[in-house]
Amino acid sequence: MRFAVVVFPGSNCDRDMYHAAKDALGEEATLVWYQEESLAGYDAILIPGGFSYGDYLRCGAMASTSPIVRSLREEAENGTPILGVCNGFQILLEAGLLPGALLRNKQLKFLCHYETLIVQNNQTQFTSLYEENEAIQIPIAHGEGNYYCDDETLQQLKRNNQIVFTYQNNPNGSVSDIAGIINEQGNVLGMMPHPERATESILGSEDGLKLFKSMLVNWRDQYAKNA
Amino acid sequence: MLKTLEPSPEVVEKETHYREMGLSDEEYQLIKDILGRRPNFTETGIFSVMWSEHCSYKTSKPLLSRFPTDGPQVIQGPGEGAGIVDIGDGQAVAFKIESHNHPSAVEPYQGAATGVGGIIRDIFSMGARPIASLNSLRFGPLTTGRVKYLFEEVVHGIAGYGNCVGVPTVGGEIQFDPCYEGNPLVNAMSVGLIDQKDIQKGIAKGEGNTVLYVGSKTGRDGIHGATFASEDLSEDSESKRSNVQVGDPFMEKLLIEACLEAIHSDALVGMQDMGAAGLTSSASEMASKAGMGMEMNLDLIPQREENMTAYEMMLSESQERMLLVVEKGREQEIVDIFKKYSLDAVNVGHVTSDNQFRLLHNGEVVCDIPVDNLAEDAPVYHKPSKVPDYYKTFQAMPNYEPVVQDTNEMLSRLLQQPTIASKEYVYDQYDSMVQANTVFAPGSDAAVIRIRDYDKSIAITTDCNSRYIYLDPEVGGKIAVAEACRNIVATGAKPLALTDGLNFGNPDKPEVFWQMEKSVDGMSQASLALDAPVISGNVSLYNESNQQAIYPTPVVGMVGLHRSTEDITPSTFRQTGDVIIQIGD
Amino acid sequence: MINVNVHITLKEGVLDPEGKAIEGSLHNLGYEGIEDVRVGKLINLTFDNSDRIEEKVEEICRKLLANPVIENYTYTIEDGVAK
Amino acid sequence: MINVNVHITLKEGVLDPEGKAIEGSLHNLGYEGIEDVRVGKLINLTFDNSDRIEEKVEEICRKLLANPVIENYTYTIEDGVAK
Ligand SMILES: Nc1ncnc2c1ncn2[C@@H]1O[C@H](COP(=O)(O)OP(=O)(O)O)[C@@H](O)[C@H]1O
Repeated sequence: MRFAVVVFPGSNCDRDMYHAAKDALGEEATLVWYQEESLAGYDAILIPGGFSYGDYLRCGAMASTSPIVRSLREEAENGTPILGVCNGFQILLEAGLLPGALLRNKQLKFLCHYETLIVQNNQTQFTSLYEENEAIQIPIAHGEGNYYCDDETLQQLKRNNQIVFTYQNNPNGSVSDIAGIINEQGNVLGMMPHPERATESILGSEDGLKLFKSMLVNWRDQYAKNA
Repeated sequence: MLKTLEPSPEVVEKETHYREMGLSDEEYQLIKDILGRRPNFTETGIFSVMWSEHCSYKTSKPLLSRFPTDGPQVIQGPGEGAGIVDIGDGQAVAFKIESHNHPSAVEPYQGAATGVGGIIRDIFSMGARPIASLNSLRFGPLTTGRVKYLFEEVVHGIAGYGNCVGVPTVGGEIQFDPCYEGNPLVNAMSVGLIDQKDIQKGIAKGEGNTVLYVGSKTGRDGIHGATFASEDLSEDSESKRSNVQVGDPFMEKLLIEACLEAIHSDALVGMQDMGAAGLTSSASEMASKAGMGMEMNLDLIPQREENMTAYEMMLSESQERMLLVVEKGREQEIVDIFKKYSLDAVNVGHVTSDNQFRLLHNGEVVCDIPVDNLAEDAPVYHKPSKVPDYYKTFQAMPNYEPVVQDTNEMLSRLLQQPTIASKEYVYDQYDSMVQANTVFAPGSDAAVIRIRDYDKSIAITTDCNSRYIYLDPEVGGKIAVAEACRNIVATGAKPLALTDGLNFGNPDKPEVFWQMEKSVDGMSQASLALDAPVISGNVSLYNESNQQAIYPTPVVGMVGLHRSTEDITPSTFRQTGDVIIQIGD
Repeated sequence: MINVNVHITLKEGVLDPEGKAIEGSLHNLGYEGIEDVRVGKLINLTFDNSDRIEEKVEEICRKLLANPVIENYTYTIEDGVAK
Repeated sequence: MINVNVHITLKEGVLDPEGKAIEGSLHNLGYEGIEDVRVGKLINLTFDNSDRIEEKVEEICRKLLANPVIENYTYTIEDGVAK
């Protein structure tokens, strides 16, 4: 499986994402600089965390206007799996590929520690190896992870089962404890916690690895079907 | 073109403007002797920053030479941007600690943020990728609004900058004591990983080679900051607040990536960050170390503000700037690397063979001084030292044996002391896991970072109990080094080397100088005995407010190596029923 | 030189943690009678010509400066022509 | 109800990295002729009475809202009385 890791100026979890795909999962991964035109030909696209453009103006806002995002939209349309983590999630929201927005954490502080997430939806290509309602340990590291959307959008997310991860103990004020959501089509997942930091036992948890493994398993199934 | 009226060389001398810049009468005379004429205003400023304590260590040099600095593990001892130790497999770690006390007292967020940024630049300018940050903080008691504000903003500043540049902040220490009320301490340490073959030096070799300026434009930020950092904090420093520079961690992140790409080009000859005394120190030190001279045209310096004078440009402390020396004719190769990151690399001068530091501005030579005298010949002072009265009084007192009736109550009271209590409030705000190598985040005796692709890891800690050092600087200095070693060993690692951040009061006071001397002696003895040589460090003097000196606070930053990640030992109880053993007494 | 001031405010109903924190601090400092605090952004743009300025500013606000999911914007051009 | 708008801007000469980054993005988006971008804060305070309002606002700005080391402030009270 071929993963693309999109690197924006100021991304800083790009290598972590790369190693998760390449070393922990054992698949192919390529760092793709944001000035490149196309993301075609990859089996999955990873948008890493960090501080693209220094998080100035609004997190993810400036990155979402870069040319490569046009290609990202096309791939989203085509059904290519796309995972945005932390700043990557913020970029997907700013680009309109997922609904809602992220506000500053309610205590106005950056927070970095392990959180317990509940897998709300294990029927996605990102979460199929988790049990339903499984509690997993994944670190968070963000200052603006307070998910917000209006009521209508929230009802829609719930109706369509688009809420994939919730926090057991809401750390930042997110609406409905939301930690991660998926688009209606089911191929674009955005989440604040960092699964790529929880892919090796030496780092404290392997619970994030299952997410990447789910992507791999589903890609293989898809591949077998198409073959 | 507006021409700013600067005092003429005659007026600088007659009205003793050099004193305002921090030069003594004797130092001014020495400069005149060196030049064989009166220095102009710009040259006076340039000498004043290079000969400040911050850049020249003129007071502390005699003490620093007492530190043991050798060992088979040492690749680079004190002298360069950072020290470097061997960790096997052709790899090395570079590390250093640096203070940003006075800027943080004045504008805590930016002071702390730019402190972090500055030390990180020291690391990647050697060619090392920064892999961990630590900090050592001192504040007054958390009882006044001002102290709470300083504490919160310093922590925000460290988090704001460190998190953005993507270097995990993995440890540190904080102590609260009334002696730091008017003069908080903010020391930041950075650790970088490097392949030994990639080690860069800040050196300007090769006549005719090109000097490139990279990074943020030069503004009037922190002008005279370097001398300011060496002055006693007084009431009127409030009005100097606009001196403080603002950091741009986004720019720093771009610089890290671009510079670490540039080191792989053999067109790059040398690289140094513009730290204290900005362009002046980076340019003159690079030339002097190479035994060369340098000529720069200040009209070409990227400027953020209009009508900047030569003096302002040379003394500006604008952040996130680097100076590179590149092989003549191959500039474009390096320029292209920076362009990828949307950074301009501007040709501002060239290396000369005449050992002069020459600057042109608006078609005139505004500075022409022998570079070695500037960079290396600052006077060295041997200050008088005197045993303080308090020390004699304390030594004469009988040992204190606390009587504890209710151990539970006593334990709970101790744990409520801010200095002892959990620091989770602080380190929760730091991204301690970015780069996905953090084995032990803050909360452990020492932080542990694994070295990816190898079965090894490093342990890092900062330590200093300044109350012990105040009570007995020599014994306290030993304790500081020993504590750092214990924290390293407790994680299963062997200490490799240390960096020291010497924070003291006014060294002109013989009692303060005595504290410096004795603690350096104590640290040296422990460092020698425990085979953890000193490979880098920083000196911050004049930490006083209202004439009251802080406790002597020589912070120890130490790095150790685990031969295998199997050796990593946690400091928490694991299982009920496990046996608890106490070692030592 | 044209001076454009863009004011960006959070939409009604969107939680403003920073505003709430300031409100709390003001109460702690003893200021009474403050009913609400909202924090927004002020972005000052200097243009070197006025060519299609309003159209440009409108577009810049929509495309980059404000996020329509949570924010409103208004602006003044040059000498305070409100819009 | 008294409506107070406080504008907080960076002092001249102080680096504004956020403004610089926005400026760069606008250039990349193809907008020409933008010479400078500066970012500040807009703080809206709602008071329930006008008692000593100007004095209070002045004090609040100085003590809490603006950082006098690097920021300037101006404000308008109610119906736009500039100060
Ligand atoms: N300023 C700080 N930044 C990051 N971590 C810190 C800081 N201060 C303390 N810590 C972390 O908190 C933990 C406890 O620190 P401290 O109370 O100094 O304990 P100890 O005496 O065991 O070193 C350590 O892991 C330390 O790294």
